[in-house]
Amino acid sequence: MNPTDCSNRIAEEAGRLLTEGTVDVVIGFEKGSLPMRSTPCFVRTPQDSGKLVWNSFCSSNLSRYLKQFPGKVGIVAKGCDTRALVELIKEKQVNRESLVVIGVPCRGMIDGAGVLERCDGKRVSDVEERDDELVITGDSFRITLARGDFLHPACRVCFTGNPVLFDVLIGEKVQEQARDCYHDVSDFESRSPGDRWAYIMSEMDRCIRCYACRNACPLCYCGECFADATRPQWVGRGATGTDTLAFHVMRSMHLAGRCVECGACRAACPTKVDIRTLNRKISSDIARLFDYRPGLRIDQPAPLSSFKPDDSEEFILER
Amino acid sequence: MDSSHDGWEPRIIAFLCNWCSYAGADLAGVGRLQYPASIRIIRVPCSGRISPFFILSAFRKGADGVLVSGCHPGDCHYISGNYSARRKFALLKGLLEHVGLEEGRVHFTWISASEGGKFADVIGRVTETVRGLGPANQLVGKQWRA
Amino acid sequence: MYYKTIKKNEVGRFLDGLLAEYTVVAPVRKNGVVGFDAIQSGEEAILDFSNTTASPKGVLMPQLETLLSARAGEEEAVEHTGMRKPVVLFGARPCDARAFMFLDRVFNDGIARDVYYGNRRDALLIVSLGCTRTRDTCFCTTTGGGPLSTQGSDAMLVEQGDGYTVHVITAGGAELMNSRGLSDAHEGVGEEIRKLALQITAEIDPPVDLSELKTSLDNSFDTAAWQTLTEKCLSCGVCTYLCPTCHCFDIADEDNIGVKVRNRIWDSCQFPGFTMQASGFNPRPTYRERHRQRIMHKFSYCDDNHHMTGCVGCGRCVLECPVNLDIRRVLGSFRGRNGG
Amino acid sequence: MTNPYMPVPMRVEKSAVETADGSIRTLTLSFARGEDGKAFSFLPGQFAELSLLGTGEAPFGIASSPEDSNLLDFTVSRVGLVTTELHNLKPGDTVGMRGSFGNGYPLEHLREKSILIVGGGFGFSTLRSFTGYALNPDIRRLYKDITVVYGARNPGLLLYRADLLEWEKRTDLRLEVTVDEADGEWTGRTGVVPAVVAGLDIDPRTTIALVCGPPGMIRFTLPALSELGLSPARVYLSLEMKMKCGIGKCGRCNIGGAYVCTDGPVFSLAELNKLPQEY
Repeated sequence: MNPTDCSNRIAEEAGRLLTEGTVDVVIGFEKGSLPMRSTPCFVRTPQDSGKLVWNSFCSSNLSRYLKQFPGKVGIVAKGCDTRALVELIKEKQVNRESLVVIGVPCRGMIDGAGVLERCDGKRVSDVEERDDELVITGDSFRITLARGDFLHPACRVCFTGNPVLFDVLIGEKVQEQARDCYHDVSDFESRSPGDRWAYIMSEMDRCIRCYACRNACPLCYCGECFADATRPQWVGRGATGTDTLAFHVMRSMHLAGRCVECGACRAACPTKVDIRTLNRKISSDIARLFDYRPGLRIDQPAPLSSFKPDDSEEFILER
Repeated sequence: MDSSHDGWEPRIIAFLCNWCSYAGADLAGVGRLQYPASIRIIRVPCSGRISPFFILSAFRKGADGVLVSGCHPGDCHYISGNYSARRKFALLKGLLEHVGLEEGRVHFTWISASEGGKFADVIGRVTETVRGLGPANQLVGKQWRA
Repeated sequence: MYYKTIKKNEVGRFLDGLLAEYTVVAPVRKNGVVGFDAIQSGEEAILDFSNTTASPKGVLMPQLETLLSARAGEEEAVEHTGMRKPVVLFGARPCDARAFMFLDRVFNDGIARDVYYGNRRDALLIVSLGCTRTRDTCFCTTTGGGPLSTQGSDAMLVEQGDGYTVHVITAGGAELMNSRGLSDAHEGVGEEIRKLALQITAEIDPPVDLSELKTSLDNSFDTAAWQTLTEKCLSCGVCTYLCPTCHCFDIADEDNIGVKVRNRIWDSCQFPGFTMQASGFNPRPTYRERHRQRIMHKFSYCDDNHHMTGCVGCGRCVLECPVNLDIRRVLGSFRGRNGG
Repeated sequence: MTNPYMPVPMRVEKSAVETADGSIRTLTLSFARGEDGKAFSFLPGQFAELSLLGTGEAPFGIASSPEDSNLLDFTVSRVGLVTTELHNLKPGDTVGMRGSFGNGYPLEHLREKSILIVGGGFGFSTLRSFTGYALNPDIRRLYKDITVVYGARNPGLLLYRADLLEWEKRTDLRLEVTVDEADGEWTGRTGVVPAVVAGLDIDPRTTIALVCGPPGMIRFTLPALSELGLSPARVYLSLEMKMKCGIGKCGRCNIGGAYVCTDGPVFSLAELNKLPQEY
């Protein structure tokens, strides 16, 4: 389904829900103020539902906003958004009955910054999506690019483009990719510890501790984050290499078995720090050791709040 | 980095669960078993109580190695404390090594109240491993800038 | 004020010359992200970029700066205010250079001069890189700047053909550019640059009258619009930490491995803890109050306290906001509104 | 160039518990170095930052009067990291101090006026400084009559008992102490501060009110004061905000364009009404 039809269907659906009073607000996307950007919006009247759009630039995870709306809420959600929803419901943060999920099958979201770089700084006036191509027109230039080359890293390995949970589905389901086997993690681990440490520390060096990764993450909803606590103060608050690494390691541990790999953290990061390698290492271990993938089934207990007598002991100091 | 470090004594933080490993350490002491004086024991109710914060904080404050020891799975005084700890440590150890922390800085083991000998043996082996690595400097807090 | 020239392929060697006497901070590309960093050799610096992701304010306001320290047992604390080795910030855009003029007012005026900022500032020379192309997020002309504005710069490079015209502006600039083998620019180059400035300025959206905006902002503090305008804000620190004029900081102490330190670190008015009181009361509890504070501080309070708008229109917050909350749209919705 | 972030060393002379539950203590500090003492001056209503390097810094109103020798009182309520460490200080220990900061009470405006001092709980510290200052013989004659209304949630939380007893006996000062809830041996007045204020009869043309206390008390005291006929220009409030630098740089303690640490902490109600209601 092309973006325009998709947008219209979503707008109709939202209009219907608001007119019937089934929901008080619909959380979705509207056209952004910059090319290749869609921005979250909160529609409360049927007349406003016309501004809802859907295209390949809706990379924010809208589940992040659910806790801001206590009443009955409609939410436009792609695959990874619904996986975050499953975890939020499992953790009793969101009540399924007060939700109407408008599911939208997703073929992966595009990182506009990458496209802009390919236009080497020239201004872009219009972007048209045609199946697997992007037609970019700007002042005195027009180029066609392959969509697949500009997907967000998380979307390249995504196997849940279709919503795992929805009340209404917009358009047909997409062809899913094969289940992700974390080749990037095993490749990274084949490098020497010293080499890995150097890479990680050079990435951490770019982190400015702005916490966009934490604040964009749907599953980072603590009232006071450990990073801001002072009694005790677990993590140094300066952007020195070791304290930054400690923050990201601890945040990843807090997301162990919960992170649905929507990539919203990396998409939000202004200096594009590769924090996903930490979360993906844990996700790969959880898949391997506990045969669990976050955000797929509400009834499946979270791995760190359950156990099996014969869990792996590969890490134990040998006898 | 020569591995001998001429008599440098590593400082290792040992989180011992009160019901098994701490009792095992006690047994080693009562039995006059010799083991290096490199460890600083912190007693905790259960290995399940250990949070990754403790381990990272220990390194940040200058520890050269961290050992976490609890009851053998099935013996936990709180039934499932070490079971959930086991999953948490499996992930944490994997993650720390993934980012490139030197092998041999973090150790997890199960020592029961009757295994005084094993306790002394583990402390000896962990100390040798850490001594071989030399002072830790990866996760230590670097406070000020010029 | 006079002009010299330098060929593009000579810039590397010129910077090596500076490296002998100065620490040189220049734009570098690391893992695909352009940012400012101290360079070891001339050719690390890049000059083909639109603007860096983060602003160069870290040169005078590091994300972490130790103010005081004392080893265990030492009574007297060491003040880390030592005189700084001279620094050249090379390749900053005119908007960033102008931002330092604003930061100077914050840290030098008022009841006390910030000695840490002051010592670094006295040792800094700024060689800016004029803009010959602009982005759709640039609005420097609205805030009193311009693509080839010399405000805040000691010298400015303007790309012309296969080289740069070096516009030497201050005595400090002259000190940098003299006796470094740069030949003088041809006659009439000043006029050329003025024409070029007009041509580039035309690319940028026409400026907005900020004094009229300040009045309507002052009258709109309690309007309901703030709620809907800021609802999508994540309360992260991207806009404040990338911003060249945002200067708020926190003072955080630590006592680690026998060393007590008092560090100054960046802070953001968008973080809840910024105004959280020990009693638990927070005058700015949600994204609405906090985002309003950022807008009011930059476009109203700074005019009252520093007689300069707290924004230079670099557009970083527009470009990098994770949810595309565009400050120009927020401001636009208040223009011509008489409040209420 | 002086470093505004460098504290001067102070010696703890005394650390006295003020409240029954031990949650509030008053530290009495002296200057460890004579020259710091000479260079230091302050007005009632000003504050200073107490500093423990390695733990942190926090702002506290100066509770003693500028006229008392060279000793400074700071009343500290144990609520966090720094305040807990301050409570652990023993006589002879050293602690850092930066300041004095802020504008203090408007002494010029108070001349030839009657002064109504209204304080609640922990907020009474700088009002104690002013009262002590005003009761000095050569200063007392500058003012007409002085009324002090001071309340706390319960008798155990009343501060500065010794001063209260001494002020009770004075004829040139009317003291009204009240508690929200009485307990066993409390024989004094019971009732909230705003109620006591409402019961006063003052000449609004010649009286100025100085008010400091928790938000709840202020919310109900201000209407009571206006009922007595006091115009906003005659009511001064000392506000509490989170502060870090104390010198108007770190950007966090503003109400509108005014920084509480430099333009305040004392504002007239008239000034506050012109500022956004965000405090």
